[in-house]
Amino acid sequence: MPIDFELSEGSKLAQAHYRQVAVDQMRPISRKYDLAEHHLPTEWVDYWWDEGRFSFHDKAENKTAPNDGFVTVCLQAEELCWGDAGLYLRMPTPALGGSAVSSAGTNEQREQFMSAFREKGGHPIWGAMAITEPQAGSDAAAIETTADFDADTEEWILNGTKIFCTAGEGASTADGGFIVVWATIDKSAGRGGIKSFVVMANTPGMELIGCEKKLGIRASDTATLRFDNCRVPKENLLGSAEVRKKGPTKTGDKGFKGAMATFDASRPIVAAMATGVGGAALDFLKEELENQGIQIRYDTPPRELTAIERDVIEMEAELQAARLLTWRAAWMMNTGKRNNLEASMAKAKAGLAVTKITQKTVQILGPVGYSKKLLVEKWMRDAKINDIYEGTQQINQLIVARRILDYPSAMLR
Amino acid sequence: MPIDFELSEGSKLAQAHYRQVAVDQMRPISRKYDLAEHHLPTEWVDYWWDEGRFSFHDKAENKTAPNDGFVTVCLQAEELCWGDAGLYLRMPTPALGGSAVSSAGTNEQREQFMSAFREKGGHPIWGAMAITEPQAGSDAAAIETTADFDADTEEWILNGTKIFCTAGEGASTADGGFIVVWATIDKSAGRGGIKSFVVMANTPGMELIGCEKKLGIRASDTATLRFDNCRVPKENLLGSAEVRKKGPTKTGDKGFKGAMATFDASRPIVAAMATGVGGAALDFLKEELENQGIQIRYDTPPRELTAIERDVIEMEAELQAARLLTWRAAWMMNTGKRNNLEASMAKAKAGLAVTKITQKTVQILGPVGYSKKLLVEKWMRDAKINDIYEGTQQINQLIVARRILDYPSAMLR
Amino acid sequence: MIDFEPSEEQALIVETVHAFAENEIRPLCRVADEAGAPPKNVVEAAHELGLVANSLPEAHGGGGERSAMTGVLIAEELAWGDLAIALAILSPGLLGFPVADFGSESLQKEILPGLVGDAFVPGSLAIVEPRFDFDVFHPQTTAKRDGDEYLLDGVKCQVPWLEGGRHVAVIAREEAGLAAFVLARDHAGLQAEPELKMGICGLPTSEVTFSSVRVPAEARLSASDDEIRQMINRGRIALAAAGVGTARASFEVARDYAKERETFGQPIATRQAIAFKLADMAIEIDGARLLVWEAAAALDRGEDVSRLARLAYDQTMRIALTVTDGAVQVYGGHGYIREYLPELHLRNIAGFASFETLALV
Amino acid sequence: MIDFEPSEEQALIVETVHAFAENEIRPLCRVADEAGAPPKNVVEAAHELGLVANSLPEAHGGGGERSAMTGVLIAEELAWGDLAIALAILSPGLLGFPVADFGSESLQKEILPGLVGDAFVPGSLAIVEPRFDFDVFHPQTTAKRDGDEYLLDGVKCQVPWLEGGRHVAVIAREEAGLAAFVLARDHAGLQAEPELKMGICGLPTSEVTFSSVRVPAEARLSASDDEIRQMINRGRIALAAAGVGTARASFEVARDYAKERETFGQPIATRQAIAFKLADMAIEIDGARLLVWEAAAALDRGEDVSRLARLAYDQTMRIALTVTDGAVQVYGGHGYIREYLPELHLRNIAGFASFETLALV
Repeated sequence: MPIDFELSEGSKLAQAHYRQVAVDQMRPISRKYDLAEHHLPTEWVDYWWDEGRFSFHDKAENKTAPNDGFVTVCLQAEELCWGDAGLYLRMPTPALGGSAVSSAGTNEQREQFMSAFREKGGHPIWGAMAITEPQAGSDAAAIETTADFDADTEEWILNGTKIFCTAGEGASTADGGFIVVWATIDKSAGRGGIKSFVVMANTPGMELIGCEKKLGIRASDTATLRFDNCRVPKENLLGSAEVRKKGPTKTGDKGFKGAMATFDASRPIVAAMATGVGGAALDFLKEELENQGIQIRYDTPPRELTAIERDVIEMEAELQAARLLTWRAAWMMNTGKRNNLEASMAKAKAGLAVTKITQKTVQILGPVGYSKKLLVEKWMRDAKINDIYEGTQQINQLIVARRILDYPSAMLR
Repeated sequence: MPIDFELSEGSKLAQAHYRQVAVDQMRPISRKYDLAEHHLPTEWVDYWWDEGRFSFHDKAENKTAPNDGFVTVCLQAEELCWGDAGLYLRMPTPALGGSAVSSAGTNEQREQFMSAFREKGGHPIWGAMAITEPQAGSDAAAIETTADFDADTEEWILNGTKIFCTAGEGASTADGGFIVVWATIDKSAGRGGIKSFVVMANTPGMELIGCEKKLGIRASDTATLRFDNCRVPKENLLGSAEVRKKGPTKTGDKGFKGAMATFDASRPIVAAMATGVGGAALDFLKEELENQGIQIRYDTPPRELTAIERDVIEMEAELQAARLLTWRAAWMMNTGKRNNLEASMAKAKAGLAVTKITQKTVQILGPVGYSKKLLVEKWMRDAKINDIYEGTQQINQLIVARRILDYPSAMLR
Repeated sequence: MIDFEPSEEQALIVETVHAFAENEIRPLCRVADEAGAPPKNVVEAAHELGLVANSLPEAHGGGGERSAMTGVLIAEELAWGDLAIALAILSPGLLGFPVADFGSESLQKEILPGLVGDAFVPGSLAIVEPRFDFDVFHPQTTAKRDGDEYLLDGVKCQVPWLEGGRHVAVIAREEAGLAAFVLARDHAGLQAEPELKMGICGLPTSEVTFSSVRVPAEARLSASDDEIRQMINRGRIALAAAGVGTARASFEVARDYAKERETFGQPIATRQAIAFKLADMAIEIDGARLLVWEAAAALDRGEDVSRLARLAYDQTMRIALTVTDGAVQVYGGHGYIREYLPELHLRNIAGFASFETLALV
Repeated sequence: MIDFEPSEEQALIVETVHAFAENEIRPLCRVADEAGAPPKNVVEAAHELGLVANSLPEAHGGGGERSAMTGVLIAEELAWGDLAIALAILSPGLLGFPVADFGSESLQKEILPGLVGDAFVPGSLAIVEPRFDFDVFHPQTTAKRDGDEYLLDGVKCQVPWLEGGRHVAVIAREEAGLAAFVLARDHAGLQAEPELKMGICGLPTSEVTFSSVRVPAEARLSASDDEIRQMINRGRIALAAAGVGTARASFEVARDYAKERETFGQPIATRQAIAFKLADMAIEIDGARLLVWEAAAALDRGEDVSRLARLAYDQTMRIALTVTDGAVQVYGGHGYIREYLPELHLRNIAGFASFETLALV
């Protein structure tokens, strides 16, 4: 295949479909659930559970299926976050928990934990992943939550506190959902001792402490969870229980690296979410300018443009660069290439680009940009999360830097 | 005294005087000595030696003397670098070598080395300072040039190589001038062993290897010097020969810190030089725009401006912020306040601001900005040195960071 | 002669206001933001300091010591505590200064004593209009002379509208240029709708509609077009000072957090990416402050400060956004949570593109 | 379907050109810069690779394989070696492509065989004019019809003017819009003055004055206003690719230097300030390259690429300046010395604001 920038027919269909979902289902309630923080967006959750999750396949059933799967996943994320990033994160899906089960679990585990998300009917459920701890931040290796094996009952006993668990309220309280919890089974082994465990919703010993009040994505439940002698069956461990001690080779923390590899898949999606929010702001701005009779003159030299024209052109270039970097990282997933570097590049670029784009849009629109009458101010607040979660801007720069310099993490932190 | 931004009468006179010198003496030969790299700019050197260095005092003799001395020094640097930064650095003056003698020398040393610069007549001479070594870069503590004491002759014997020695050609070859050379008298003492020595021009054992071909400031002689058993009298050591070993207290490297303190005085001057070059570009640009009938509308909201107007306003703000930070650091020198933090702030800001201002000016002026028919492209090349010498951008950020965080250098490097 | 040291009197004022900001304002900034109004007792306590009253004319009970330089020093310190509460505290000046400078004797008698009295009485100034291309010097709100009266028509937004306020000043376009009027908030034809904004939520504001509002000729201030422009420049300088204060607050919390928070066994402040970001913040804040001071000094010398006010305001807007956004980054995940200050600072600063004249010096 | 992998044939071309750039171009870039001309043997050796000839029509001896995508891949690799030499090598396209696309049969016969022959024959295209507000779509050089002839008047600058060149294409304003002409470099009334520029010194250029130059009607290419615009877009995309190549070269030398250079006993690349700067460079270079590729793909699909070419060009100009300036910083004092590459890259990139159509794909 030569270099090609045309989406496949299937991808185009998906793109158009999810844009329509965004317009019909999300935008009308976008402000409502920004204001009603911590309220379940029932309309949206029910829509997605009952119809949304099947709607594209239903619609596309007679068409060619998209054969560039991961690019299409990114398009879905982009379009739905163009609709509302908070609602997107509140969708009843396996989310990051699902990615972990998919990539590190056995076939039996995939069947056991994921099938409920594929079946029609039932009530909405969520998957989630719990990594961050109050003292650990982006330093995943510093995890203090413990998992001890009780040989008598063949159960793992989890103890610790997790914060910043996206979808953690839904996943911990709606029967059938689950949370993948990172914990150490051997502190002395450092990263090598870190494993992940599936904890089903409402497992005794797991307590939902509450949800964060946030700058943006207020429709998303960012939970704090406490694990107090929370017991899960032996089979809920993802991957092997073997602890590899840190040795002179790089393979010492293979299990941990495996867990981190989940991010290689999730970062392009997060980058796509970012370009969705950035696109929402930029599309709105351009439409508003057009309504005012302001045309962007792409054929005029930069030094002849108005300040707004130059801003818009720069914003478009920044957004498109982020989008193409995202597609590249997604395309690599499709083709089985290792995309660790490219995923972090996409995430770093998209997070920063849309932070700036949405801030600039607020500024350009002046008083109306700052007012809650429009959604522009919300997009600015929502966009900022992309610079922070799934590895801050700085963490992703660090990953990129290590890769381009060919430095192990010990040489650059 | 309350907060005041009006220059004193004396300062204003100096400002106007040096602007005139820049216009009359420097600008006409600016391109000539940019092209004729490594040629002595005779017109300028002779003018300065014979008239320039006395001209302001002659002119101002019946007026109030400026009582804000260091601000006036900065104004001189700014105006003359508005004329030509390369020629400014080629002026026959004691320069940084003089600062070192002034701050670390005895009265006798000041008299011995500096008097020739104050006397009328004679031929032009230069002072210089030699710190950097091929392997050391900004890491002044890593100096490898040695000074060994010969008790028999009571001389110091210098061995080593120095690079990036501004005015080093003039100072090493014109009889009567001198170079202050940093060397270690005890490598085991680290910074504590570093001392500075005055080496008179044409001292045997000091060899001028050559001058660098540079991006800009081509009229300035940036020399490489080799010291091969170069002997200087005992009295040419500035400060004490006592070596303070690094101890648990911070005072272990007092001598070194004393030497570094020279930079607290020189950095505001370098910052002023930077604003001079930046001002040259910005003044030219504004004049050019005015000639084209383009008025900068300061009372129009940013989102209504043309791209050029907004650029110019931002450039003006950046330049003025740099200038005011520079004046603050200079004013602190006058009033005897410690200005280590503020000097580095001014230097960091000015270097970066004028790099951007001059680059933007080249871009805005398009083909004429890039052509050697005008001086704009030269100002861009000249400006960049301010981001590099006297501590790169990064070194000054480091100094500022340590101060605001109250971290010793070991905690942040 | 160049001098960067506040006078002894100014230094004392700064010290007092800073202590107030630290002890009274800062602890309640989150409460004010979530409640959508400033804490009443804080605003009243600030009023007792006489920060605005000191600058109003002695003839009407004020201190008679108007100084833009002192004004910017105060604005920075108050905003260091919290921008929204600072603007609430300074709001009497929005009405008091225009009336003191350009009001008729009777208007001054009617309004100024209230502003300097024992109780806190907020002021309002209506300038901004709800359009993306709003230009402060070209409002679409119109004033038409009709016999002994003026007819006002138009819509204003971001008008500070605190509880207990009685009058509002408004800038409109007359045929000859800009004109300013003062009228009662309950004047017939004037309608105020509370607004929701991204930030400065602790300062209640309204969208104010003027539908064929009739005011007597004496409601018109004597300010000429040029004088109103200078008034707006005063606003820009005051706001820029408040922006510097907000940025400084943001920098300081980020710095302190960076020294406390550890990853890989080291405070994050020991990493260059964080340390250099903090260094840049410190440099840019100082640079912007000096631009503000220079503009204030020029104001006090009575010069046209259009250019200097623009430089100071734009620079502050730019650097304050970089600083507050950077502080969110330094805080990482916690920067996004409404328990910590960076997100509040970022939201407050994000509005600077339209904060025309939410304060005056 | 989205795909980011060059075809096998393209990959082979990239490999070949990269090897050429590494072994032949890069070692001589400093020499070319100081000499003000490209090394003759390098340009000739490059000509033997047929990089331009392959894209010219088969009917006149070319390879007939025109592809903007292949063109940008080549331009990036050549410019990775050196921008000025790359532009010299590509210069036959400046004349060849317009003539191939829009020249009369006789003009094609006159010019194209020379460009694809054994010897290297450079081309020239005169577009830019020496004014700060020059707009490529509104040249002040005019073409007036006068019977069977055209009268050309105006001044062009930054016209590639290599030794051995015979013809120059020129863009002028006709009443109806843009028009392009081809004439001999020694045509009466045409005067060329060598120029000095800050950078790309290895590409000799001239200021070319047209004083009442009379050319026959067949000297006018058939290109319409729209077609000339698209030609200029082709130039922007080609140049953007070259900018990406320059930035990549700058990034790579900075990265390597940062790993070698030690301070305080550690490579400077281990410091976050340096490492993050390098990471940002890598990210931005890749982002800009993808914009260039997207624009090239659209060109090959025959679309109007005004918007995409603008995005790609502006983004490249921005990020390449940041990258090359950053590389100078990484090098510290050595970055300022003409012994090392960063200052050369910075000077070359600084001209991108006016490098309209110094190359075509």
